[in-house]
Parts: sequence; structure tokens; C-alpha cells
Amino acid sequence: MIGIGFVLDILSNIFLIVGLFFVFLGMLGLIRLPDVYNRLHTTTKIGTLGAFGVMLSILLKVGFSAMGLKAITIGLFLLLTAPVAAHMIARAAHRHGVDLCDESIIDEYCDSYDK
Amino acid sequence: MNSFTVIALAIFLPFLSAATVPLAQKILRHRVGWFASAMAFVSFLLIAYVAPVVIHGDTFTGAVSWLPSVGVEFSVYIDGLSLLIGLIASGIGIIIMSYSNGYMSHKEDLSRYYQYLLLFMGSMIGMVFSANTIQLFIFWELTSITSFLLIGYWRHRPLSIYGATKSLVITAAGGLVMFIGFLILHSITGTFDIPTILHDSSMIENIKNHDLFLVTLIFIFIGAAAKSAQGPFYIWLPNAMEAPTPVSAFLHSATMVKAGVFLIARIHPIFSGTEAWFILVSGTGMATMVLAGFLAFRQNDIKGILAFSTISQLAYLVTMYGYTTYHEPGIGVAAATFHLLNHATFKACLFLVAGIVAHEAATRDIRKLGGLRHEMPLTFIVASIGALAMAGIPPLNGFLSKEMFYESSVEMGAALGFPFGIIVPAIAVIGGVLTFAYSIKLIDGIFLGKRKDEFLPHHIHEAPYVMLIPAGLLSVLVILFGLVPSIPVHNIIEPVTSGILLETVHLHVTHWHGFTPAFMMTIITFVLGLLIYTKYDSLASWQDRLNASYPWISVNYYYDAIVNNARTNAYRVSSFVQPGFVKTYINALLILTIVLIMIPMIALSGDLIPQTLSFDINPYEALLMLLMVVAAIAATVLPKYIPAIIALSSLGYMVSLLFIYLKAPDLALTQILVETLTTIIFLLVIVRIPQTFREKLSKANLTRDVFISGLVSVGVFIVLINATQGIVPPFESLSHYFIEKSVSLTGGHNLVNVILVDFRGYDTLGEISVLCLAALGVYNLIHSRGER
Amino acid sequence: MKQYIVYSIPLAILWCFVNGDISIVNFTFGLVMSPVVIKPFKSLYNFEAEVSIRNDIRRIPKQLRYLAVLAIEITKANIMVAKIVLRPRININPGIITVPIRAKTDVGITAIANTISLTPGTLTIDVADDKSVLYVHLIDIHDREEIRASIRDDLEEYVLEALE
Amino acid sequence: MNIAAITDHLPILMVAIPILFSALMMFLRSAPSVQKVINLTVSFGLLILSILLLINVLNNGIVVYEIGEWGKYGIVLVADLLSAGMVLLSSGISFLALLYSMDYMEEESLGSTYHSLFNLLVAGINGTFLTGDIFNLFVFFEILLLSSCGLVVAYGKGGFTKSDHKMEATFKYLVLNMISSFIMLVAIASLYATVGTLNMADMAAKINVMSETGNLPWHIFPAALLFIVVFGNKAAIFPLHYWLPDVHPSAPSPISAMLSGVLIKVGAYGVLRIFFLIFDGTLYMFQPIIIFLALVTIILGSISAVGQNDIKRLLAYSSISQIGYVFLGIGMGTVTTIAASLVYLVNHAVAKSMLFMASGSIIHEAGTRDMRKMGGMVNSAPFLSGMFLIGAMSVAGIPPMGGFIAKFVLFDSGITSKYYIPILIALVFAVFTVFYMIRAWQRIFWGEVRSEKYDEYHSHGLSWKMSVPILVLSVVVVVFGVYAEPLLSIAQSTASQIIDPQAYIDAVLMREIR
Amino acid sequence: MNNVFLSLTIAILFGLGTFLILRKDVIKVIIGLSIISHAVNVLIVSSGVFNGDNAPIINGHVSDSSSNIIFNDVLDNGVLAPVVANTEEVAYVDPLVQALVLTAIVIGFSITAFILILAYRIYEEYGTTDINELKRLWG
Amino acid sequence: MVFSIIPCVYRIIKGPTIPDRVVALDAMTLVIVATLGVYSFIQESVFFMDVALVLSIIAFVGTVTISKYLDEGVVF
Amino acid sequence: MTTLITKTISKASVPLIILFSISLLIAGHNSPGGGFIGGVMFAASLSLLYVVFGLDYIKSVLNPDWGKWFGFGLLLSVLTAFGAIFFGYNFFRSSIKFIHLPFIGEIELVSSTLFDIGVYFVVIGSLLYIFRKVGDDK
Ligand code: NA
Ligand code: NA
Repeated sequence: MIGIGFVLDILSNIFLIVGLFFVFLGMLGLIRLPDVYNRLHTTTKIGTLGAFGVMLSILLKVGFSAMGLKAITIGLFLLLTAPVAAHMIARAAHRHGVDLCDESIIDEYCDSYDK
Repeated sequence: MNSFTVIALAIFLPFLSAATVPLAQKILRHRVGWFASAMAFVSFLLIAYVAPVVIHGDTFTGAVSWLPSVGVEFSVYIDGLSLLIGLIASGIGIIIMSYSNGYMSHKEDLSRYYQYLLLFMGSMIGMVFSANTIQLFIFWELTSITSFLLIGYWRHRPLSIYGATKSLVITAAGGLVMFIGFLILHSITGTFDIPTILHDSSMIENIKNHDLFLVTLIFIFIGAAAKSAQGPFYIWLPNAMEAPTPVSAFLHSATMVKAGVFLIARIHPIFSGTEAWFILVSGTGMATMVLAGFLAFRQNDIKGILAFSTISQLAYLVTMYGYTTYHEPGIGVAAATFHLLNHATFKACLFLVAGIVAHEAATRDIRKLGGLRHEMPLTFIVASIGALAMAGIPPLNGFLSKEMFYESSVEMGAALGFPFGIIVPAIAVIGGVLTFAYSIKLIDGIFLGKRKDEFLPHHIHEAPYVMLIPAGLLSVLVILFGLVPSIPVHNIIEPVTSGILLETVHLHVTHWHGFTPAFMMTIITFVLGLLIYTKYDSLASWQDRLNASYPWISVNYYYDAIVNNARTNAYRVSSFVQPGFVKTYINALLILTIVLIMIPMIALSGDLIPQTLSFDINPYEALLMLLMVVAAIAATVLPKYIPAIIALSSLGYMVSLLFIYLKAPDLALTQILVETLTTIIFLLVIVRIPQTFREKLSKANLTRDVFISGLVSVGVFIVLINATQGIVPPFESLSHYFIEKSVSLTGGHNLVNVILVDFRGYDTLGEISVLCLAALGVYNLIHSRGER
Repeated sequence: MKQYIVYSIPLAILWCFVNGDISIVNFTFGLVMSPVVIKPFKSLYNFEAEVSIRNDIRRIPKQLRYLAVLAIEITKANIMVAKIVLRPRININPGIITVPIRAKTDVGITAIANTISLTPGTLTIDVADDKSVLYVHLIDIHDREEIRASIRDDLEEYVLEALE
Repeated sequence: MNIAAITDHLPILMVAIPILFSALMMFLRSAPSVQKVINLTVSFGLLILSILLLINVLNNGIVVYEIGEWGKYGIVLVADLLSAGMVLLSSGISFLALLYSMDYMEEESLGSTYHSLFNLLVAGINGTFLTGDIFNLFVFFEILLLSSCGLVVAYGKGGFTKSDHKMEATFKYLVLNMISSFIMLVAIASLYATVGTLNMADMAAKINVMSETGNLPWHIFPAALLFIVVFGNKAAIFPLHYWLPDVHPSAPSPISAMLSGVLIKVGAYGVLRIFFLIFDGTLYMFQPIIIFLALVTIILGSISAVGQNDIKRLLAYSSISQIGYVFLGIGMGTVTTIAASLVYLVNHAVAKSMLFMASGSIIHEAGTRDMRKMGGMVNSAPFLSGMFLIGAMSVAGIPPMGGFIAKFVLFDSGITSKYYIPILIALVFAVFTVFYMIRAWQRIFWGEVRSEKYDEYHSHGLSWKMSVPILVLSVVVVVFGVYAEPLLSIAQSTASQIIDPQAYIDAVLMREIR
Repeated sequence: MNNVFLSLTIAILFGLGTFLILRKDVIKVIIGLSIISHAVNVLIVSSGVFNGDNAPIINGHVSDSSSNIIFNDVLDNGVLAPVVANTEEVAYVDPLVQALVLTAIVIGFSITAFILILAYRIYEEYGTTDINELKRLWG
Repeated sequence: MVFSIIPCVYRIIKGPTIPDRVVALDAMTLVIVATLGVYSFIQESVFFMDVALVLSIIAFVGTVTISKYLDEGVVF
Repeated sequence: MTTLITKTISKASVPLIILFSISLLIAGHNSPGGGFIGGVMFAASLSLLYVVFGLDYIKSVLNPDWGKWFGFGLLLSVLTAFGAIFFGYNFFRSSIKFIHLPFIGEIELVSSTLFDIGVYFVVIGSLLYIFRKVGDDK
């Protein structure tokens, strides 16, 4: 018999592993990618999603207990705020005068504000 | 009334009257001086009232409890010596305060003047009757302070200020040195009480054999010498002449300066009979006598002459008190005491005359004066009596005591043997010669010769009686003591001498002893004195040349060099020690810390590193610690603010991770929050501080800083490794109690929180107070802008 | 009053979440407490504006659909960027482009912007002052128009339906 | 709550009441006059309570107050003679300083934060003196630190101290004190790790046990000596004195009076408390160090004071040198020398706070802090002249002022204990003290009335709020000189308690615990 | 936790902080103070007297320490009782040090806030953050 | 897990620009949050989850603040 | 000025943060949290608003006297501690009461919670006081 508990367990483990892996990838991207904007992609997306995955996995493991509830609160909060943080950093970086990396092919933003 | 009460009254009456002088002035106006002299008169009567107690060489001691915890009483010791000086102080006080009624202009701040005088008089009386060293010292310093205030009476005058400072610095400093001498005496004898020591021969023996005998003697003598303007300390007295003349007469000739002599007489039984006593006391006296005599002769200011003459005359006394070392029973003490009395009369008289002259002729410069005998005949007579007594002309009292001085010098010289048998009397004669010369100069310069109209006012009046009578009274005393020496000798000198020597003394003083060595010396004195007086000009030019080429032979040269440059030099020192750099101060703190850690390291030289160290480490821990160090290094080396702050922030997060690892969730929470808040405040501040300054590190500085930091690291490491690893505490920890009682007594499960709000809630109260303080302080910081 | 209730219920749920305990007692407590929390911020939330509870409830299915789409897009995004990161040599053509949007309300714009940020290779950098254009950073640009279109059609649609 | 209850809670009231009113003052910022009245009343009430406390201690022995009734496991307040005496001293001075502030401080400063800060300063001082817990001591040190910083940057009327000086001084003060706070924490932590307690009496008992059984670990010594840095920094002894001449003059005068009169004494108190109670076994290493540092402090302070033209700076350097004398007595470490140093401490506190207040009025009158620009002020300010002279004489140790008794007992006990050389050095610099104090008085009050170059003196009469504190303190100075016996005998009993702390330990530890 | 390495880390942080407080830039000095503050906090936590496995939050209603300890000292015999045997197992880490550090952190934060704003005012008054400009030329 | 912090620290030190460092700091908090989640689960104690929630919130506040500072040169 | 994206999300998170801060405050006695941590969270939420919306704007919306907040907190804390004296105990002696309420069950009332609330207000008040003072100072 494969109970619902077992499925949840499997699912949760998958989320955990994937989440952790993604967090690691995100941090790897932090080193490997060429400029701040690209690095933001990895942290906002991969990192956040990784963390979310971890939290989700915990929720699945422990259910709606105190820990689970807090875990999912964290996950959702991250999902809500990480893009904003990324947006703020990117905007600040651009206005602060951080140029795009050499590989970049276009910048339609630079004319939109007074430096 | 017993004697104690009487003397206590005599001491405190002047103080009380000083307090009431302003009131008296409201009633008496410019005649307030009469109130003061009346008070002095009452004091005089009170002291005289107890005279019978000691007239036969007896002594009296009385005390009330004052500071029992340190064994100090308020105590009174009455003997001939204290009675004599007490009577001089109050008696001359009457005269001076009466005289001041004429001398002081009505526009002056009379209340202050008489207050100071009364305070001084009370201190002087208190000093002489003190039966313990502490009380003696207190009144001693009070006389210094009142003298300081009186010298600076005209406090806007630079010279007054100079003189006042000088007198205070020298006498008060000397007093402190003497005080230490007293304290050493206390540590040897275990008592502050003077009579107790004086009357206990084994105690005195003990003192004389003590290792610190010499130190004690020197210390006490320095105080006495400073007060009596002896040795190198004489320099304050001439400058003290900036005081109003009555003050000079009172303090700086008749009474206060005798305090030192008094002290020498007082400690005579304790310290005399040793070589040190003679060398120190008489040696200083003789040197001072000759130097001051010469300098007195060289002065042109009347008060200058009198000042140096005072120094020189005091030196006589000191010399004579020093004489009695090997000579028992000597006439030195008796002679000194007699001369002390005589000097008080004739010198006060001369000062009053000087005041009259300055008052009427508007100058004190002897080069501008002359021929006043016609305009001021009475003053001339009074002055002549005083000056001749000083010169040692028979039959005045000065002659008698001078004669005794020579006699005792010869005695002393004989006792010492060759070559002192000649040297000591010779020095005495030199002193006498100079005295003779300047005495003549005084009279000649003021009253004889031709009137110098160009310097003097048109009409010079005879002195008003209010000023003349006091001076006249003194001159009457001079004559009386000269003609009938038995009056003072039997009633005063003998009891005093007995009091000093602590044995009964009988004296026989007459004018004619026959052709003794002393008489020969007197003759020589007169002849040489006249000779020198005529050779004044060549002597003067010799001294001027000497001073011009060797300025450093003057003691004043050193005083001025030290005091005038004191501020600049001290400022230099303090600027060197305290350059104003925070960095220096931090370095000092750190170095002290390192030294303090190293002292026990070296002193105990135990195992600095405990034996049982474990080096097992799990990789997570290692990584975390490594990352912490790396982040800290980043915060240290990154030159720009923001990156450094970000690195610091990351360090903070790592620390919170460490707290997690150490099972401290509350701490981790707090750490995270505080870290972020700190970052925000950093940003708030950095917004307003553009990073313009960039430190350039020299290699030497870098090395030094790295060295200091390294030492701090090592020190912390060693202390820490011992504290956390060295021993396992053999005691229970407070925490056991918390763990056990938390739930049952406080209902809380989070121990950390329970400790914070319950067990140690008081700490937390303090902590939130600090938070409030930060906010309040920030308010003040922000609102303290600009110079208002 | 009505406004308070509307805001209080989600807040009470939120309270249960942060408190880690879903129970009637806790929910009631949150419900009681919420108005106190909201009151000072009234003007910040445009609090006096008319709210329609029925409208809100009607939108819930659409909002759920939006969330589903979001989840899929996010997963795709992750895989794509993960590939880039894991490639031995990183070979990308990043850049910033403008993307016109139709959403008008703050919530709508925010949702679009965040959605864009969370989806593959795109990152909202800024929104123009007149709220008509988003500036988007792309990790790899092959065709500008295609990206604009995909944003407009795939994402904005759902957002508008769900939130405006 | 009746009177009996109040006497039961005296120690905590000394701390909690000022904190309470500090909080209350935040609500009364719109009513400055109400603030003034309340705060003065509170401060006077504290003075009365501190007198009661001392009487209580004198009559009933050491008073131990268990906060929260946790015994040594919580925090205890201990009022022995030393603590109660220090509390009385500081309460008296702070009441007078507060009264003085009322007309001295600038209205804005006074109305907004001054009362709260001042109350917390008082709470900090009392808390420091009363606490029996070493970590709590740290907490109250920080209260002291921050409240004094906040007050240093407050503004007095006239503003003769530029704000850049205030900022600079406060920065130095803060940085050095932060470092010493860290050092204190290190020391406390290593002590806790060794004995597992924070209660000072408990610590003392346990360290005694270790010391008697020969198990005193090595690192207790550096931990103990680190407290020299901690308290030395508070007391400003060499080489930790550097902040003082910048900070004390920069503060408004009533605060300078508090800093010099009370706050630097906290350091002396700490040394007496920590070393003689807890680290009995390390005293032999500690004493020569303290004597050495004290002598250097005396020397540097005196020499530097001679060089000053700024009146408040001179007083500040004088404070350094005087605290050196206090530490000299402590370092010599016998009952009599410690009693002497307590007498010295009290006398200096009274005289120096009076001098700082008087100097505040003088500066007010002269419009400058520079003594070169003063002169002849005796005619425009005869009252200040008299008061300053009394203070100067006391600091200089000239009888009949209290300072003389202090020097007398210090030197006497030192000589009796055969510390000849230190006393000799102390003597030499006592002469310096006479010189610089009296010179300062002369420079301000004697001489020509200053030239046209500077303005006329502002001869607005002193308000009673400013003159009464000065007068009261001068009276105390004189009383301590002519009737010193009560002070001397209390100092001796206190010193015996310090030297033999068993009573203290018993009082704290011998009690039931929940 | 390995005490040797922890102590080493703390010591290194101390050293780095010290190096920074010897800099001339006011802000750097403050950063240095912050680093030292971290070091001190960790130091205090590490000086806990005993070491359990759990965070000091009691789960059940039963306390776990040996329950027959009577918390009173008996000074009469010169013995400080109770003396807990060294082998005594405690389930929690020492909570007291944590509470102390909490207090220390908050106090440190307050003071840091104050000194930072002071630094800003110093910059405003002197126009520089160079500490050596803050010296006064009067000894 | 903890090893993921290494890149963050590397970026914080290396930069090259300040925004890079900010990103790294933000990423670091993310890693710590995830770590705390796992740790909390392993330790079976909800307490560390609270820490994680606080961290995620406060990190957001911090990042926004720094960004605004970089952007506009003011904080409030 | 920050963007509307940031503003919207900030608005959404502020209630969450405040609720969480209250939760931390209440839970403090039994799990991590307490007055200080809760207070800082609260202050963080408002400082987020200050940052995102600008100090001037927020001041026009809500502008309490933070000085009174920390004054109140300190007052509350001290009075809680004083309370014990009025009941005849020593300063700071805590009291603990269990109350049975219908539906809710056993509630633990501890005096120290009141103290912790005082801490909470002090932290909020002083932090925001500092932020506002410095922020205002241009
Ligand atoms: Na004199
Ligand atoms: Na001195």
C-alpha cells in the first residue's frame, strides 16, 4: 500500500533536494555570471525558488503544525519580496552607474532618468 | 575660668571678631579700626591673665576632644615661649591696629583689612599655644594664608600679586614639608602631642636614634626656615613689603616671621644636642645673617632695608638657637629669646616710622629723602631710638642682646675648637657690622643731610598722633628694656628659656661685664660699621657688577625662572604627554591592558596554555569560523565605507549562524535584528559623510598597529583558553537554579527570556534605560548644533 | 466598519500563520487585534475606498489560475537559468528592454513586475513614471518583440483578470 | 505603603525612583516648570532617602536587598557603608547640581531631555554603587556612560563651549569607554566561566575557597588586573586619564561638577569593591601597580594643571591629580590608608563640584573660559571669589578646609605604613597643587580689571538657584575641615568593612532562597 | 564546539577590531568597535559553564536538572554547597550567558547608534572624518 | 548547505561594485534562511524557524534600505 | 522616490511584520522572542515605510511622538517592577496566575509579560525616535 503519507514524503524529499540544489546553483551563479544584473537573476529566481522549495518540503513533512505554518509563511514572504529586492538593487545599480557587462547588447533604460 | 578656657577664648576671639567686623563697620564706619584694636587688647589681657601660670617655668596643658579617630585633640600648651610670642602677637596687634586708624585711608576696604589682621592675629595666637603638631600646622598655614591675603591687599597691583604668590608658595610649601616632618615624628612616637614628646626623654632618645631622624629634622627645619625667611627661602620677605606698612610691621617683622624661630625653639629639646642641629640651624642662620645684612645695606627703599634687616635679625635668632648643641647650659637660647623680644620692639617701631615717612613724604626711596629732622622732629627721635637699638648702641635693649649674641658665639666657637673658635665669632661680627651700617644708613638717609626739595612735597607735617603714639610707645619699651633689663629678663626671658630648655635657668644681664671678648667685638663692630658705611659706593658698584655678570647667584633668579615659566613648561609637558590624538589614548589603553595581562604571565609563569586541549573540529564549525575570520578581514581591509559595512553585516549574520549552532535562537534573532539596524544607522550616517578622507599608512605605523593588535589577540586568546578550557568549575552554576526553577516559579519555558524578564529583569531595566539614553542623547547631539 | 472586517479576516489568517497555530481561539484573537494594527495606517492603504466583498470573492478562481500559471512559469525559469549557470562556458546576450503594459492599478503593475521577475531570464528593473512601461533586464535576448508579446499574452492577461 | 515599607526598600528606591521619573519626564516636556519642580522634589527626596539608608546601615549593619527575591541567583543590591556613603555623597551633589542647572542650562536643552538624562545619570550612579552583581555593574556602567555623554553635549546658557569641542570630547570619551567596556565583559565572562556565578559575594566566597585550597587558576590574575583598566578608565588614572581634560571642561558646569565630583569616584569605588572583595588573593600583585599608576597620575595631573589657561581645564587636570591621591591611598591598602583615601575622595568630590559650579558662574560672568582674559573679578563677583578661594584651599590642602584633613590622614597613614617615597612624591605635587589652585584664584579675581579688548563683565547677579548650591558645598567643605570627626570615623568603619569583607559575604549569602 | 578554535577565532576578531580602532578614520574606528563587539559576544556565549545539546527552552513541564539540589550555601563549614559533580549532565546549554549576551548586544547597539550619530556630528563640525583633526592644541 | 555561503562571501569581498556586494549579502541571507529551515527540521524545534522568518523579513528591509541609499543617496 | 512596486509590496508586508512582532512579543516567555525582538521587528516595519515612502510622507500620515512611546515603555516596566512593592513583596518579584476561561482554556498571566511589553515600547520608541531625529536632520 502506498499511503498518502508516503507520497507526501517522497514529494517532500524531492522538493528538499531540488530546493537545496537550486540554492547552491543560485550561489554558484553569483560567482559565475558576469555582472550584477545577471547575478540578480540567479539569486532572485534560483535562490528564492530553492528556499521556497525547502520550505514547501518542510510543510509537506510536518503538515500544518507550527513549524509547517512558519515555513510556508517564510516561503511566501520570500516569493513576495525577493523580486522587489532584486528590482530595487538593479534599479539602484543602474542609477548608481554600474554598467552592463560587455556581452550586453542593449540598454533601453539608460535614457529614462536623469543621472 | 581655667587657663585652657582663657587661652581658647584668646584664640577664637579674634576669629569671632573678624566675622563681626563688617557689622562693626556699619556702626563705627571708618573708625572700625578701634574695634579691632579693642579686640586685640582683650586677647592680650586674656593671655596676660594666664601669665602667672608659667612665670616660674611651669607649663600647662589642656585639651578637648576633636578628632579622636586619628588621635588629634584641640589642645593648648602654655609655657614661657608660647606666652611670650602670644603676648607679642596680641600686644603688637593692639599697636598696629591703632596705628592703622591713621595710616589707612578711609576710602580703603577697611572691613577686609581688619578682618585679615584679626584672622592673622588669631592664627598666630593659636599657633603658639598649640599643643600638638597638627593644630600647630593648621594655624601655621592660616598665618601663611592671611599673610598672603594681606600682602595682596591691593590686589590689582602686579607687584602685590607677585609678592603674595611668592610668600604663599614658599611658606605654604615649606609648611607642607614641615608637615611631613611632623607626620614622620608621629610615626616614630605614635603621638601628635608636643608636651608628651618633650617631657618623655626616652621618646626623645628614640627619635634621635631613629633612621629617619635627620630627614625629620631637615623637613621640620625647612618649614621653619621658609617661614622665617632663612637660607634660600629669604626671597619672599622683601617682596612681602608690598603689603600696607602696618602689616609689614606686624606680620613680616614682629610676629609671623618669628613663627619659624618659635618652632625651632619649640623642637629644641627634641633635636638639639646633635651635630646635625648645629650645622643645619646655625649654619643656615649665619649664612643668612651675612647675606641679608649685606643686602639690607644695599637697599634704597626704606621698607627694603627693614625687610632685609628683619631677615638678618631673624638669622641672629636662628643662629643662637642652633648654638646650644654642645654647650650646656648655654646662654644662646636666653640670648636668642631676649633678642627676639627686643627685635619685636625696635623693628616694629622702625616699620611704623617707615609708614609715617611714606605717608607724609609720599616716597620711601632713601635717595629722594633727607633732612626731615626739621619737619618731623618727634618722628626723628623715635626713629633714632629704634635704629640705634638695632645698631646695638648702649644703653638700648639691642645692645644688651647683641652683647649676649657675641658672648654666646665666643662660647660656641670655644666649644668647637680651632678653627671654629675664630670663624664663628668672626661671622657674628660681620653680621653686627652690617647691621650697624644699615641702621646708620636708615637714619642718615631719611632725617639727616640736606632736604631734597625736587623729590619731596612742599610741606611735610609731623605725623598725626594716632600714628606717632604707637611708635613712641615702642621706643619707650626699647629704652625701658635697655635701661632696666631685669624687668624683661626676670619676667619673660627666664621663664621662656626654662620653658624651652625644660630646666630652670637664671640669668644676669648688665651693661658692663668688663673687657670681655664680646666687648672687644662690639668695639670692632662700631669701627668697621662706620668704615663700611663710608665705602658704600664702591661696595655697591662691586655688587652690581657681580649681579650683572652672574645672574644665577641670586635665588630669585631660580624662583622667577621656575614660577614665571611654570605655565609654559608645564604646558609643554602636558602637550607632550597629552597630544590630543584619540589614537594615542587608545594605544595607551591597549598597551596598559597588554602589560596588565603580561604581568601575571611573567610573575606566575605557570602553564600559560592548559595541557588538555582538544583539536577535534567538525567541518561545519571550521568553515563557519573561517568565514567569520574572512568576513572580518574583509571589513578590516576594504577601504570604502559601504563595502566594509556590508562585510561587517555579513560578519554579523555569520555570528548569528554561530549562535544558532550554539543553540541560542534568541541570540541569533537579536543578532540578526541588531545587525540590520546597525547597518541602517550606518547608512543614515554615511549618507551625510562623503568619504573624502583616506588614510595613508606608513610602514612603521602599520607594523606598530599590527604588533599591538597581535598582542591583543594573543592576550585574549591565552586568557580565554584558560578560562574556558583550563579548569572545569568545581562549583554549581547559577544556571542550574534557573533550569530547575524556571517553570515552577515563573511559568516561562524560554530560559533566556525568563532570565531576562524575571531572574535578571533588573539588568533588562538597565538595558532599556540605555536604549532610552541613546535616543535622548541623539536628540541632544542633533540639537547641539552651532555655537550659541 | 465594513472595511475593518474586510481587512481583518486576512490579517487574522496571517496572524495564525505567523503565530504558527491555526485555531479558533487564535483566529478570534487575530480578528480582534487586527483593527488596532490597521487603524494607524488607514490613510496609507487608501482605506476609505469602497470595497466590494462580492467582487473579491468572484475573483478567487482567477487568482488561483494565475497562481498556477505562475508556478509553471517559475519552474521553467529556474530550469533555464540553472542551465545557463551550469554551462561550462557562459555565453549570453543580456540587455535591458522596455515592455509596455496595460495594467493601471498599483497592485496590478506590481503583480506584473514581480511575475516578470520571477519568470525565465527576465528581471524588472523599473517602472516608468507614467506607469506605461516596464524596464526589463533579460539574461539572453534573441528577439525583443517575441519577449514583449509573451509577457503581454501569457502573463499580463492572467494578472489583469485576477487583480483588476 | 507606609514608612516602614519605604525603609525596607531603600536600596532599590534609590535606583528605581529616578528611572521612574526619567520616564515620566518624557511626558512632561511641554511643561518645563512642572518638570523642574518635580525633578527637584525627587532629587531632594532621594537625598533624604540616602540619608535614611546610611543611618539604616550604620544602625543595622549591611543591608541586602534581593531584587525579585531570587537571592544570589537573581540580582542583589547591597548597601554596606561604602555603598551607602557613596550614594549619600552622590545624592547630595546631584541635588545641588540639579538645582544649579535650573538656571544654568539653556531652556531648550533643559526642557527637552535634560531631566530624563539627569535622572538616568542618578539612577546609574546609585545603581553602580549599590549593585552586588558584577554583570549588573557593567549594565549600570553603560547607563553612566551614555547618560553622561548625553549630558556633556547638552547646552548651558551662553554656550562658551563650542559644539565641536563637545563632539570631539564625547567621541574620545565614548571610544575609550567602549573599549574598556569590552575589556570588562571579557573579564566578567572569564570569571563566570571559572566560578559559575555573577554575584560578587558568591564569587568572593568561591574564589576564596580556591585560593585557600591553592587552586586559584592562573587566569584569575589577568582577569582581575583587567579590572584596573575598567575602573581606571572611569576614574581617569594614568594612562587612562586622557579623555578627562577634554570631557569635563566641555560639559555644562553642573555636569562637570557631577563628572568630577561623582563619576570619576565610581572608578575608585569599583576598585575598592572588586579588588578587596573578590580578588583578595591578587592584592599583592595589584597594590604596587596601583601605587605606581597613582603616582604617575598625580605627577602628570599636577604638572598639566599648572600649564592651563582654561579654568575648567585646570580644574579637570586637578581632578586627575587628586584622583591619583585617592588611588594612592587605595594602593597602599591598609585600613588607615583606605580610610584616608575615602576621606580624600569625599572632600575632593565636594570641593571640586563646588569649584566647577563656581567656575560655571565665573565663566558666565566673564564671558570666557580663558583665565588670561579674566582678572580683577573680585569687585564684580565677591561672592564667587570667596567661594572659589574656599574650594581652592581645600583642593590645595590648606587648613582649615576639608582638603587639609584629607591630605593629613592620607599622608599620615602612608607614612605610618612606611610608604615614604610615594608620600614624598605626593608631597612635592601637593605643592604644585597649592601653586596652581591659588594662582588660578589670583588670576581670576586679582589683578587689573581686564582691558577694553574684551567686553565688560556681565554683572547680572547670580540667581539663588546658582548661588545656594555653591554656598552649601562651601559650607560642607569648611565643616569637613573643622569638624571632620564624623567623616573620619565613618571612613574608618567603612575601611574596616572593605578590608575584611566577610560580613559582606555573609550578609549576601546567608539567606533563604525560594 | 571546539573551544580552542573558537577562542582562536575570537582572538583573531579581537585583533582585527583592534587594528581598525587604531585607524584614523572615525567610521573605521566604529567598524572596529563593532567587530570587537561581535568577538566579545561570541566570547561570552562560549564561556558558558556547561554544555548541553538543546536550546535552553524547556519543552515539558518537568525540569531536568537533578532535583534534589537545595540552593543554599552553607558557609559555616567553609563549604559552598551544593557542589555539583562535574559529571552532572544538563540537557540544555547554559542559558545565563545567552541572556547576558542579549543584554550586551542591546547595550552595544545603543552605544553604537549614539557614536555613529556622534561621528556624523563630528564630520559636520570638522568637515573631515580624520581622527587626527580632532585634536585640540591646548594640552 | 553552509558551503553556499562561500560564494556570497567571495562576492562580498570581491565586489567589484557595491550592488554586487548587496546582492551577495541578500543571497547570503537567503542561504541562511534555507539553512535555518533545514536545521529547524533536523533539530525538530520550531524556534529556528522563527529566526528564519525574522531573517527573511529583516533582510528585505535591509536590502531595500541599502538599495535606496545607493539609488538616491538618502535613506529616509 | 522608490517605485510603486516597492511601495505596494511594502504596504503588503508591513501588517505581516507587525503581526509577527506582536506574536514574538507574546510568545517570548516560552519560545524565542520577547520585548526586544518584537520591538525591533515593529520598528523595522516602520523604518521600511520610512525608507520606501520617505520620512516626510509618513510623517504626514502618522507621526506619533516616539519619545512618549519609550517614555511609556520605561514607565510601564518600572511600574510593573514597582507593583510587587505595593503587594508587599520585593521590587521585581514576579507573580504568576493561571486563569481558566471558557473555550480558551488555561491562560497564564505573568507579571513579567507586562514588563516585556514595556521593553517592547521602549525599543520601538527609542529606535524610531533616533531614526526620525536623524532622518529629519538635513
Ligand atoms: Na607670608
Ligand atoms: Na594636585
